[in-house]
Parts: sequence; structure tokens; C-alpha cells
Amino acid sequence: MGTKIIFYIVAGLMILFSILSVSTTRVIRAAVYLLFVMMLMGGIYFLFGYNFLAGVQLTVYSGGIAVLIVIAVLLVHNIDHRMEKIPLIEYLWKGSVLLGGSILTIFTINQFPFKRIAGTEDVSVSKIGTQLLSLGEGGFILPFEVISILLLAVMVAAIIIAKGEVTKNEEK
Amino acid sequence: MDILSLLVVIPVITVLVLFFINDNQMVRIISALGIGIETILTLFIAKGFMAERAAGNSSEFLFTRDTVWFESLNIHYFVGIDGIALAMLLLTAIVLLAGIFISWNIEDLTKEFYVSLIILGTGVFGFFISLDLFTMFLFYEVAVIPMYLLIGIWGTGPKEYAAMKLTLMLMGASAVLLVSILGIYYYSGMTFNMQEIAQMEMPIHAQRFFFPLAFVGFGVLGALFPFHTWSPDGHASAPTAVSMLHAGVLMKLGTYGAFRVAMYLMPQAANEYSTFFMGLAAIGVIYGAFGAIRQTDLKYINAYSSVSHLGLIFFGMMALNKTAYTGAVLQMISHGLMTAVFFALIGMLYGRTHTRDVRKMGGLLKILPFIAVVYVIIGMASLGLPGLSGFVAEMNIFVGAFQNPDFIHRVFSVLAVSAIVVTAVYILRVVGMMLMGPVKNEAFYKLPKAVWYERVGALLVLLPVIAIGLAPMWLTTLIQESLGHIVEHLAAYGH
Amino acid sequence: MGDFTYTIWIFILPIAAFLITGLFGSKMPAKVSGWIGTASITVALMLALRTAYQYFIQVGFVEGHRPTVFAYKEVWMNFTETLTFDMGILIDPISVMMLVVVTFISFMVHVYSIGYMKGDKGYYRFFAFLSLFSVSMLGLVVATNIFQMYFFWELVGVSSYLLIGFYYDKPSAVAAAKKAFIVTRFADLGFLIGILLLSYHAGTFDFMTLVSEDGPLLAQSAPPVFMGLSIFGVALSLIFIGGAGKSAMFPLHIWLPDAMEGPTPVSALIHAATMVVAGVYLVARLFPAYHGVDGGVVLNLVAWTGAISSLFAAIIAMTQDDIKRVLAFSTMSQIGYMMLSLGVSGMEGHHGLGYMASMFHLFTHAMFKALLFLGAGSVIHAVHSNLMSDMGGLHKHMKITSWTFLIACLAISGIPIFSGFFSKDEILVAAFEHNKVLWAIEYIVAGITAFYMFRIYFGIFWGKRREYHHTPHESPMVMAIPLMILAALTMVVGWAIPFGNYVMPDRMAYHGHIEWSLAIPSVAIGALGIFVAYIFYFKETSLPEKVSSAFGQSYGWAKDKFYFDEIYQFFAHKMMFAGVAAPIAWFDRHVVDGFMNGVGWMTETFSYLLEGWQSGKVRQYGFSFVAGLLVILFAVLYLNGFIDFKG
Amino acid sequence: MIEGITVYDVLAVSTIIFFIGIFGFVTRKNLISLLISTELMLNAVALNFVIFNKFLYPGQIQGYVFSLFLIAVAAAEVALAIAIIISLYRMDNSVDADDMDTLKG
Amino acid sequence: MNNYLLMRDEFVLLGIILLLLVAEIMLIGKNRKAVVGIATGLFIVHTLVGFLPLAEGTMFGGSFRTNHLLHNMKSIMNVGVVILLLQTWTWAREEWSHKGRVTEFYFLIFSTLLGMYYMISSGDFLMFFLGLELASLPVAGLVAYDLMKMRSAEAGVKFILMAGVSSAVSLFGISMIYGISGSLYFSEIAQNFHLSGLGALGLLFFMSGLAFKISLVPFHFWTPDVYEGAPVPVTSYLSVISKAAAVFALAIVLFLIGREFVSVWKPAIYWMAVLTMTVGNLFALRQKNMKRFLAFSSVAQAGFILLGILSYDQMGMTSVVYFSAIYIFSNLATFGVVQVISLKTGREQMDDYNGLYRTNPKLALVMLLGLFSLAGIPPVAGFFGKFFLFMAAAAHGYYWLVIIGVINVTISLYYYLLVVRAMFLRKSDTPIESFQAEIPVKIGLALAVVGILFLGLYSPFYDFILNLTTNI
Repeated sequence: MGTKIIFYIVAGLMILFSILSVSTTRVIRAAVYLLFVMMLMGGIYFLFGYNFLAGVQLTVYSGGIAVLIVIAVLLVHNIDHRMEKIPLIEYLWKGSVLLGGSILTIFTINQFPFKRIAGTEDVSVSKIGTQLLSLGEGGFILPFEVISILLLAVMVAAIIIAKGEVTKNEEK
Repeated sequence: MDILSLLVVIPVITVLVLFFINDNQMVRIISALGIGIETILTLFIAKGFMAERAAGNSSEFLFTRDTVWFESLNIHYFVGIDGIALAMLLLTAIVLLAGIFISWNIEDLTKEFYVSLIILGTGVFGFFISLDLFTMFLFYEVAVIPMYLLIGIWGTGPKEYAAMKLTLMLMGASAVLLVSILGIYYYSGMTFNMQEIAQMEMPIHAQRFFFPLAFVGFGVLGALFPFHTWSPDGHASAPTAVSMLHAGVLMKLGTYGAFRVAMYLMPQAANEYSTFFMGLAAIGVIYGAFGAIRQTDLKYINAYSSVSHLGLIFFGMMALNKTAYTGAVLQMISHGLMTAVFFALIGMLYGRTHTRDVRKMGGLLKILPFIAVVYVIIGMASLGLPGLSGFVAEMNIFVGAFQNPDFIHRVFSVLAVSAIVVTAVYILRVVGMMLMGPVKNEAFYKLPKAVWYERVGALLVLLPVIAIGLAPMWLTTLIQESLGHIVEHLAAYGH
Repeated sequence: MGDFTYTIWIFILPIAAFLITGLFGSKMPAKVSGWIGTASITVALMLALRTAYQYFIQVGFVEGHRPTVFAYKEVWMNFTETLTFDMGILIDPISVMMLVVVTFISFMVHVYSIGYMKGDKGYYRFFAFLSLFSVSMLGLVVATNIFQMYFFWELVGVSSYLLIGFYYDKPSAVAAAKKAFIVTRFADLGFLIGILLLSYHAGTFDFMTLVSEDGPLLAQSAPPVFMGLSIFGVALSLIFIGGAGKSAMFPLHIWLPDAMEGPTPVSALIHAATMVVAGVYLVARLFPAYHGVDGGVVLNLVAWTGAISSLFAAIIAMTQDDIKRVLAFSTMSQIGYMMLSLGVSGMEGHHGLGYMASMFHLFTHAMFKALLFLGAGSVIHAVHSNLMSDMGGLHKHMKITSWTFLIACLAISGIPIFSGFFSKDEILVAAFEHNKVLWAIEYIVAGITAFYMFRIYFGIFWGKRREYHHTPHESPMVMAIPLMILAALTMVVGWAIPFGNYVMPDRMAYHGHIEWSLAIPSVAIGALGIFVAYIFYFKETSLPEKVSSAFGQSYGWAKDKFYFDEIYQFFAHKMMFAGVAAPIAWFDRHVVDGFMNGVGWMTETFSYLLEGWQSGKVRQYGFSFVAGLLVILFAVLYLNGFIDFKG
Repeated sequence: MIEGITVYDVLAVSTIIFFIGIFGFVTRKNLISLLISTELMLNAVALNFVIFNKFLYPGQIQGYVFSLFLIAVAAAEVALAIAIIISLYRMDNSVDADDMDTLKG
Repeated sequence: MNNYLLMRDEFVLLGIILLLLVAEIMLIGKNRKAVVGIATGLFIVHTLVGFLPLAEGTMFGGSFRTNHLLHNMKSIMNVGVVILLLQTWTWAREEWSHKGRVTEFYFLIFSTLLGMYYMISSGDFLMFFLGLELASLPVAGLVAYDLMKMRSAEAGVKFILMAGVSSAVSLFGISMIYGISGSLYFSEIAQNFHLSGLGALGLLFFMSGLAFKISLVPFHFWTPDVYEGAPVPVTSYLSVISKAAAVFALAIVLFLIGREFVSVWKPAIYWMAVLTMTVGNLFALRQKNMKRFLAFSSVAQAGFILLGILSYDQMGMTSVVYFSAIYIFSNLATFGVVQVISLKTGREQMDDYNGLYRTNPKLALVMLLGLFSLAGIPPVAGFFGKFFLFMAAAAHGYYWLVIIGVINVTISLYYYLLVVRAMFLRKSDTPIESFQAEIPVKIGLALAVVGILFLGLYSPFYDFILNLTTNI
């Protein structure tokens, strides 16, 4: 019962911060609200007992991504830069379309009779570790390899873009 | 290599050779040589064909060759000819050769011109020998697309517009046609082989859907009213040889295809739609003729006249009997030759006077006797004067059309027949204004007379007109023999 | 029955002449082409006469009838297995007669033209066309098959076109040629449709089958389809329209006067003696059919057309100043006689008198009308004008022409001894026996004819004396001799040839005699006409002006040919050109073409309308992405029944 | 598995966040805001995987691992995106999405 | 037991990528032009090796699967990349090696290609997702490769943001599919994935990610902007290789798990095909920039491919692969010419091409063939490709779709002819000067032309692909 209430509170806060994040006119605040959402989501993972995942969420997402965004915002904006607002009418009609979309989606989800597969609930870190490096069925060694290439490639891409043009003089 | 495929191979080789030649005169000679060989080959085939027939070979198509191409899709390279196709091949060879000669004076991008022209010719030859719908369609498009360059680069007047319009309308039509070909394929047991399809009975609902598509698809190229509007603009802007080839041969692809594909393969639907399309064709006949009356540009006159004459072909086809079919095929050949000469002459006149406006010319009979006399003769052929090919064709169509006592048929037939008067009006108007009367422009007195290649070109096409007009029997026999199968086929469905 | 195969040479020779002079005429001396043409037609004439001799005299009657002989009959083109387009040579009384007439007149005209056309730039061209015409006309008369007739019918038309437009740098000649061709072509449309109707309903084009007793036309009784006519009646009426057009019958006559723009020998040959009677010949050729189908109703049409035309033309002829035009209207009038005569004829024995008279008149008319034209040509050659008002008192300068012209005038006026009397008399008899009204019309026309013929005769050769730039002189002998030959024949053929013995609808011998009770009044009215003309025109008086002003407005109408040209002009230009062709041209440019262009334009406009969609703004892209996806999702869910609005 | 909470409840939450993310993406003008919205969406998706794994298929770890990878990929994406945005900012001195419409039509 | 040879293509490519890194390090301070030769040469070797037959099988418990079809799809893409690399030869040597970014270019290209390999070879959604991202994200770097060009960076931002949204949406779909079937493995999903509303939602959301990559309407908006802004070689790569890979992936995935959802995705694909063809064509009509023009043209082409996917049988699959192969050659021919001209003269507008035939006839002819092939004019290969696609669609009675398709072919012909008009009909006061391209570029263009000319007429090629698709 307690967890239930906590869940509802967390979920409520998450939705609230999400809304704030996309509606505030200050980018820096938006970034901060996003950080809150991520942290709250980490909280939910804790609630589910996925501690490892929650940790990753908090470190990578909240600690990495959100901070990166905040830095980016600071790089390109004054701290109290406000965005121009787009016309209300656009808000309303895009909002209503998306509201309709979300209702449709939730409706569709609710129509589907999910069935729980009985089994152990044990997702231990060690199991994850074993599985991640397993070569066989249910193993994730290959994705692991691919994501390493992905990260490498993205890093290279980010670097060339970030390092800027190398003029001839510099090369010499 | 079978003899019919050579018809496609020779032009291709000619084109390949042309790629390596840069001297303009050499290009002309090689083109003439290549197509000359092609013409001789065609005559050779004609001889062989008649010999085979004389020897009692009564199979529907001769010289057939069937090679599997895309096996899984049952696409074959299947060629063969019957009398009709043979006649069309002869027509093509003659007009193409004449076109090569007529274009002798093209200096700008000569090589490219001849290459495009010969590619066009390749498409046409391929089309007429094809018995497989896929190859037929392929060659059809090959024949159409060089038109864009030919008109666009070497044309006159609003050539870009005309070229674009022509290409788009024709390719749009071929697109419609494609749908119909696919329909035929799937409703006749997955084959493109026309002979096999003809033996099969497509379900009537499929015929009802696909017949108009095929007929109109080809009809656009045949300038079937009201899809003819590419033709006046296209012809007006095209260079001489292209007008010749286009009006003379390419438009026959439309009529031939409508006959060979739409009607031959879907006889039941042809029966059902006959009244509708007959009406359309009859309107086209009279409409084209009236349209020509008020034009002042020679090429427009001829283009509308083509609409009228091609309308007659469709009209003949839709009369659904052997006589009218014979007439329709004859009219294809006759109109092909006539209009080729017309355009050749118009090109010669334009090359000299730099105008195509009949109001600005006059008395040319005195100055350019050769061109003028040929023009008069062809004009007479066009208005159906006995002794020239037009008469033979028209009479067959008319007699055929009157073999149905249905009231509506009669109305359409009378409508179509009345065109002979209107045709006379516009032909004589041009002859009167342009060739006769006083010379309107002093400068015209200095115009050069026709040169050798122009004479060769014009006479090459003129002589068959007279030959057919005087002795039609050999040709009608050739055609009627081949029609036998088609007529039997149609007869099975109540007509 | 004799071998007639040599008749093919009657065609081959002129064809050869045509080809030689046409293709190489410009390369050879002018004279040579004239001689080639003349030589060929001379031989053709000989052969025609030989044919006539062989057919009428040597073969004579077979079982009491003049037989039909096919010298040649080959399938030229087959429409169906049974329906064929034959070419051949049909030998029967009227075709042999026509062979003679055509070759003879053609021969005369050839000879005459050698002189007349001398020095003309288009000399060779003229003879080439003459040869072409001769071939076509001969082909027409010997046609075995109605389609063969149509074939040559058209060729005759085009020869006529070429010859009328011979002076092609003269706009009036060009216009006249065009008019002649188009008007006759219009009539031919009727002819053609008639033939086409026969093709289906009769199933044959063969003349002999069409007119035979047990042929499809006469043996069957077809139900009426149009105004009481059966389908065959309709077809025959349509065919008659073709004949009427070629023969310049009212109201398709308007081309004939204008056709006088051609050289005069051409007028003599084509527009007086041969081509214009083709219509008569056509009706005669199908006469049994005309007579038998629907009880001969169509013949009434023929008769009345003839009567009206002859009266109409005669009235106009009185008022014209151009001698060739007078002769042209006179021709029309005389052909009207022939038509009427056919129209009132029956089949057997005496009832077939009209048919015989018609053919007889055709025969005599060919002689004297050719003579008139050639005479007129001779005058024009001398005076260099067509207008009567430029002429006068030529008798003393041109004796031969004058005398021969007088003979012809007497003949056409129906004065005894001269050929016209005999043939016209038979016509009046036939008309009188059939219908008194028709007879009355023709009777009056006979008087008018005499009047206007002598009006020109006196006006040219007598009347007031003119001053000429060059003193007119008699034509050279090469022109005069044909005149004299024709004059001699005009005097002779009427009484020398027992025409009824040769040409009758039932092909049996008929021995006619002159019906003096009708002949005397007609001679009288002819004489009256001559007398009036004598008073008016022999000496220069003011009488003609007075009389014409007494007629007031109606004289003007007649002089303006009752405005038929204007009516046609209105019809052609205002109705067809402005009312049909121009709207169609407009419609084609703007509606049909406009539609096609409109499709292109719309596509392009649509493309520009959509331009804003690709706004370059990411959030709009994102929205389109998601909204599009949601729409598809919704549609798919709905289609699969996962969303059900009913409950 | 949490007592009293069904999979539907959690899914509703994630869906709502997902759509809020989309809403942000389609209504914001700032490039970084767009990026933030994208992250919201990815977070929601990650939550989905976790929920399914937790509530329905607790015996396996596929959803769980997927979320892990997803987080990594999201990080890479953000890094690259920010690199490009900053590079753009260096040239244009603006990160307004509406200024970024030289390419259009 | 894993047979690592099955991953030969991936390993070799990965090896090349690593070698490039080594080369980059070795060449510090030296002229990096050599990298162009090394990379191109190595890749040609890789392509040739790729032609060697490969066994069929799966690895890593089904995460990775390969069979003849997949293997040859990779080979087709390889050939395309070879042509692209040859065409980019000059560009890389002249343009990028000066700016010190040449190795990275090849590195990124090969990485994305590797991503595509994994994408089409994937046996589960995780691999699929990673392949997709690997194929997308570095491309954003490539798109923004022209650092000093605003347009390039703008295109890069647009691409990565849209890619982010699309992958999020797609992942949402994947999560639903996972939720329904309890597995990420295609083989297991196929057993548990039955028609349901949520399944439909999942599948459609998932498909939208691929639709984004194939640039199907309404997921195509990034395409023209990115194509226009990106450097030409990258545009070429995006429009050809990347698109083909996505098409293959879509077809494969639909065959693997879409069996029971025919009633869901077929209407979706149907209407997307209609929209894609039409919108692509309508927008292409009025483009003046060649890259943008070709972008919309490639959008329209993608619409035609859907006809083959729609028919959902062996014939359809064959025609999809066949058309894609031909499309690669055709588009590479056109982009090759655009690339050469863009590099030499910096001109990319259609009007700049006026009179091209008179100054550079060979380039104009290559372009002509490419355009004709795209337009589906016989006898060049594009005709066969389109014809078979239409045949495949007609086989299932989609005649109205075929009619819409052929109407669109006609519209497309219009704008292809506009280019032809510029090159052949028009004359220009300032034509593109006559110049000679370098030999590798020429070879690249020539290879494309050879493909265009012979792939259609040479029927064994079709039969070969048909054999590959027997087991799907």
C-alpha cells in the first residue's frame, strides 16, 4: 500500500515535471525539470527493485545527459534567457491532436489483455552480468560489441564536429 | 539470330557505330547505309513471307522465334509477323529511310540527331515484330522517348513546350497501357504471349475493365479524339524527319496496338464498347477535318488532318468486320505514307520560305514545281482520290462500316463519310492559297529547287502511295489473310 | 459476240499520253506533247468507232436484245468474298455511244487546242490533263460496277479541277476550281453513301446485277424506311444527288458557270459535252433500277429536278453578258431536259421513249454544245474577251465561226433538220405523255432557249459594230476544221441516225417517228424566240434595256443568278467556317487542349500550394510525423474493428 | 511487481510522458528544448521496457537490458546532437529552431 | 555453437574500420591523401570477398542471422558503396584531406554501413535497434561534415533531432511488441504475436522508424532539407545505401513478424505508397536545386518500392530487392554527376546545367541514363525494376494502386525531363566548363552506367535474386 502511494506520488511528480519541462519558457529550467523527471524515473526503477538499472539511470541519464544539456544551455544562452512563445492556437490544436493520440494509445493499451508469465522475479546484477556476456540464447555479447562501435563512431563524429575546421596552416 | 531480330539489331549496330564517328558527312552516310540495309532486309523479309504463304504455310505468324527471357515471370522475347505487321514494317522502313534523306541538311549535333532518329526507328521495328506484350511495351516506350530530344533540340517554335507535352501525354498513355497489360497478363493465366492470350478467354469483367485502358492507352498515340492535342503542337514543332516518322509511323503504333492488343486480345469487350469508341472515332474524323479548315500553319493543318485520318482508322476498327479492318490497316499504311510525304514537303517549304503560314505563300507551283506537284498529288491522296492509296483505304472502311444496319452505326458512318467533303475543303484551300494564285512574295522567286536528297526522300514515299492506289489487291490479300484469324476470333463473340 | 478486248487500248493510249506528257512534258518541245496527246486520242477514236461498228452493226441483236458484253471484268479489290470492286469494260448501247461521244469530242478538242493553246506556258500540262480527263471519262462510261464508276467519277472531278484551275495564277480560276470540286464532292458524298447503302442491302456493286429483273433491287420489296422510300429508294435518291451534282442540276449547279474560268476547249469538252452529262449517264445506267424500285418514285425526283433546272438556267441565261456563262447555263438547261426525259420514261417499247430521247439529246447536245463552245472560243481567241458587250459585228471578220455558230444555235433552238430538233422533239413527246405540267415548262424553256441563243448569236456576230484594237480575224485552220466537222455533224446526225434502233431501255429496236402535232408548236415557239432575239439584237436598239427595266427587280435577280452563289457563300463561310470550323478550332485550342494543359497546370499549382508544408521547421516536421502516424494508426485500428464507435 | 498497481497504470504514465515529450517537440522553438523533449520520450520508452519486464516477464531480462542499451544510445545521441547544435551556434549565434529554415520548400 | 564465419562481412568491415584508425594514427602529420586509396582499395577487396558464398545460419542465440538473401543484400549495398567511394575519390582527396578529416569520413561511412549490416542481419529487436542507430547517428555527423557551411550544420541538426523522435517512436512500438510477445527475438515474437489493437499500434510505431529512414510520407520531411544541406557524397550515400538498407530491413521484418498483421500494415503501406509517390512527385516538380530535386525524386521512388512490399510474397520481395539494386545504380549515376559538377564548379542549381551536353557530353549522357532509369524508360534497367514492381502489385489485384503509380511515373517523367531539357535543349551563356574527371571517378560513373544498361536486360540477374528469395 505504501509503495502504491509512493508510486502514485512519483508518477504524478514525473508527469508534472514533464509538463513543466516542455512548457517553461526558460531553457535552463526545462533542463532542470528534465533532470527531475529522470531522477524520479530512477526512483521508480528502485521501486521495482531494479537497483542496477536505477543506478545507471541516475548516473548516465541524470548525471550525464541532463548535465550535458545544462552545460549546453549555459554555453548558448544567458541564464535567464526566455524563449519566445509560439501562438496559443498552435498550442491548442497540436495539443488536442496529441491528447487525442495519447487517449487512443492508452485506450488501445487498456484493451489488450496482458498476461503475466509466472516465474522468479530475480533479476540480480550477477545474472545481468552473466547474460550480457553470454554468447548463446539470451546473451547480449553481440549488442555489447555493436554499441561499443556505435559509441566510438558517435564519439568520432562528435569530435570532428566539435574540433572545427582544420585550415591548411594548422595542419602544417 | 533469326531474321526478324536482325531488324532490331541492325539499327542498334548502326547507332553503336555512329558513336565513334565525328564527321557529319560520314554520320549521314552511315545512317543511310544502315537504314538502307534495314530496308533491303525488310523487302527480303516481305519476299520470304510471300513465298512462305505461297507455299501454303498458313500459320498465323511467320518467322516466329520464342526465347525465354525472364523465366519466372513468363516473359519471353517472342517475335513473329503476319501480313499486317509486315505491311507496317515496310512502311516503317520506307519512311525511316526517307526521313534520313530528308534530314541530310541538319548541321547542329548531326550525330545525335541520327542516333535519336535511329533509336526511334529501332523501337518501332521492335514494336511491330513483337508478339510478346512485354517486349512490345518495351519497344513502344523506346520509340516514344527519343521524340523528346528530337523535338526539343532540333525543333522549331515553342519546341520545349511541345516536346514536353507530347512526351508526357504519350508516356501517360503508355502508363495506362501498362496497367492494362498487367491486367491481361493476370487474367489470362500469367502469360504475355499474345498468341496464347488470344486462345484464352479472359473473363468478361476483366475485359470490361482493361479494354478501355488498352484502347485509350494506344489511342492517345493514335490521336484518338479527344486525346489528340499533343499532336498539333508536337508536329508543329518537330523537325521534318521527326514529323514524318512520328505521324507516319509512330502514330501507327497506337492504331496497330489498339488493334493487336486491345481488340485482338479482348474481343468481347471490343464488341461491347464498339459503339462508344466508334462514335468517338467518328467525331474525331469530322472534328479533325473541321479543325484543319481554319488553321493557317501547314503543320497544324496536317496535324488535324492526321487526327481525322487516324480517326478513320479507329472508326474502321470499331466497325468490327473484315472489310473495315482491311480498310483500317490500309489506312494506317496509306496515312503513314501520305503524311510522311506531307511533312517532308512542308519541311522543304519551310526550309526555303522560312514560314509555314499558308497566307504568306502563294504561286509556289510556278517556283517549286517538284514540291508543289508532289504536294498536290499527296493532297489528292489525302482527300481520297481514286488511284491513290487513300481511296482504297477509305472505301474499305466505309463499306465495312455500312455492313451494320444499326441506326446509330449508320449515323456515325454517315458522319465519318461526310469528312470526305470537309477534307476536300481544307486540302484545296491550302493548295489554292499556297501553290496556286499569284506569287505573294518577290523574294520567293529566288528559292532553290528541290535537291537530290529531297527528291529521293519524297519519291521513296510517294511511289508506294500510287502503287497501292492503282493495284491494291496484293496488299489487301496480304492483310486479309492475316485478318482471317482475328475475324474468326471476333466472330466467336456475336458479331 | 465478237472480241472486244482491243477496247482496252482506248484507255491505255491516253494513259500513256498522260504519263509521257505529264512526266517529261517539260523536257520536250511544247508541240510534241500536243501531238502525242492528239495522236493517242485519234487512235482511241478510231477504236471507239470500230467498237461502235462492231457492236451495233456486226453483233446487232441477240435474241432480240442488244446484248451486254464484258470486254474485261477483273476484281480490282475485294471487300468481302461476295462484294467486289471490279474494274472492266462494259459494252452495251449507251456505253458504246458514250465511248464514241467522248473520244470524238475529245479528239475535236485536242485538235482545236493545238491551235487555241499555242504559246501557253502550260501547253504540255494542258494536254496531259486532257489525256487524264479522257481516260477518266472513258473509264466512267464503260464502268461495269458502280464502284468503278465512282472511281472514275472522282478522277473526272479532279481532272475538271485541274483544268478549271489551269490558269492557276488567276485567283478567280483557283476559286472556281475549288468551288467546282467541292460542290461536286458534296454531291458525291450522296453518291458514295448511296453506293455504301447498296453495298450492304443489295450486296453487290455490279451494274448488271443491280438492274437485272431478279437482282436484289428489283426482286425484293424492301419496307419503306424514309419518307415512303425503301432503303433502295433512298440509296438511289442519294446516288441521284451525285449525278445531279456532276450534271449541275439545281440547286447544285453553282459551280458550272464559274467553271468557265478554264480554257475554252476544256469548257467544250468537260463542261458541255462529256463530264456534265455523267449524271444523266448514271441515271440511265441504273435506269431499270430507278424505274423499278418503289414504283419509280425516284424518277419523279429526277424529272422535276431536270425541269426546274432547265427553266431556272434558261431564265438566268437570258440575262448574262459573258458568253461562256450563257453557254454554261444553256448546258445546264439542256441537261435538265435530259434528266426530265429520263424521269418521264418507262421501260418497254414506246414508254421507253424518254430514255431514248434523253440519250439522243445527250448525243446531239454533245455535238452542238461543243460546237458552240469551240465557236465561242474562237471568238474569244479573236477578241480577247468573254463579254458580249465587247463584241459585235464579227460576222464579216469570222465567217466560218459565224456560220458554224449559227448552225449550232439553230440546232439548240430545235429547228428542224438540225439535230437538236429531233432529240428535243422526242423529249417533249415523252414529257407530254407523262405529265402536262412538265411538258409546259419544257415548252416554254424551248422558246427561251431559242431567244437567248440567238441573243448571243446576234449580239456577237451582228448587232452594233465595235472598234477593236486588232482587227479580229478568223482562227487558224486547226481550230476551224473542228468547227466545220462538228457543224456538219450537227446538221446530219438528227435524221441520219435511227437512234431508237440503237438505244432503248429494253434494248429492243424502236422505230420512232416525229409527232408533228407536238413538233409544230415547239418549232413555232423556237421560231418565236429567234424572232424576238432578232428584233432585240440584230441591230443595236434600246429595246433590251426597256424590256429588262420593265421586269424590274426580277431581272436583277436573274442577272445575279438568283443569289445562289451568295446563299452558298453564306452557307460555306458563315455557317461552316464561322459557325462550325472556327468554334471547333477554338474548342480544340481552349477546351480540349486547355483541359490537358489544365491538368498540368493544376498539378503544378497544387505543387506550389503544398510548398508551405515543407516549411523547414523541425517542430512542424515532428508534428507531421506524429500526426501522420496517429492518423494512420486510427484508420488502421478502425478498419480492423479495434475501435468501434457503436459501443 | 507492486501490489495494487497494474501494468496499465504504469503504461498510462509512460504514455503520458511520451506524449508530453512529443508535445514539447512540436511546440518548442529552442533546439535544446527539442532535445530535452526527445529525452523525455526516450525515458518513457525505457520505462515501458522496464514495466513489461517487471510486470509480465519477470523471469527474463530482455526488457531490462534493452533499457540499459537505450540509455547508452540516448547518451550518444545527445552528445552528438549537442555537438552539432553548438557548432551551429558558433556559426549562427542562435539555437532558435525557427531560424533554422534556410532549407525548405 | 557459433560459426563465426557467418559474420564474415561484419568482421571484415570491422577490420577495415580498425585499420583506418591505425592508418590515421600512423599518418599523423603526413599527407592523408593516401587514406583515400587505402580505404577505397580495402573496401573493394571487402566487396570482392563479399561475393564469395556464405553459409546460412544464426549466431548468438538468434541475435544474428544470415542467409543468402541477406548476404547478397549486403553485397548489393557493397557494390553501391564501391561506386560511391570511387565517385567520391576526388572529393575526398581535394576537399577533405586538406581539412584533415578524410579518415573520419571513411570511418563514419563504414561504421554506418556496419550498422546497416547488423540491422538487416538482426535476429532480435535489440540488435535491430542498435544497427539502426549505428546506421543513423554517425550519418548526422557526416551530414554536418561541411563545418563552415551553415546549411550543412542545419541539415545535421534536423537530421539528428528527427532521428531522435523517430527512434523514440519506433522504440515505443518495439516496447509494445515486446510487451505483447514477451521476447525481443523475431522468431519468438512471430509465435506470440497475434492480431490485436496494441499489436497494430506497436507494429505501426515501429514501422514509422523505418519509414523515416526510407523517407516515406509523412515521415519524409527531413529528407530534402538534409539532402540539400549535406555534402553531395553524403547525400548520395543517404539516398542510396541508407535507403536501400532500410527498405531491406522493413521487408525482412515484415516477413518475419508481420504475417498475422497483414490487415494492419497493408492498408498503412498502401496509403503511404500513394502519399509518398504523389507528394514526392508534387514537390519534386518545382525544385531548382539538383540535390533537393533528387531528394524528392528519391522520396517518390521509395513510394514505388512499397508496391513490392505490399505484395508480400516471393515475387514482391524479389522485385523489391531487384528494384533497389537498380535504384542504387541509377541514383548513383545521377548523384555521381551532381557530385562531380558540384566539386568542380560548386554549382548545384538546375539552371546551371543548361547546355551541359555541349560542354560535357559524357557527363550529360550518364545523367541522362540515370534519369531515364529513375523514370523507368526502357531499355535501361529502371524500366524493368518498375515494371516488375507493378507486376508484383498487380498480382494481388492492386490495380488502382498501379494506376496511381503509373500516373506518378508520368509526373516524375516530367521533372526528370526538366533536367534533360536543361542539359540538352537549353543553351547557357555561362555553361559549366568542359573538364575531365579523375579516373576513379570515371570508373565509378562507368560502373553505374554499366549497371543501368545491363541489369535490366540481363535476366539472369533477376533469376538470381529470385533464387535468393525462395525461402522467405
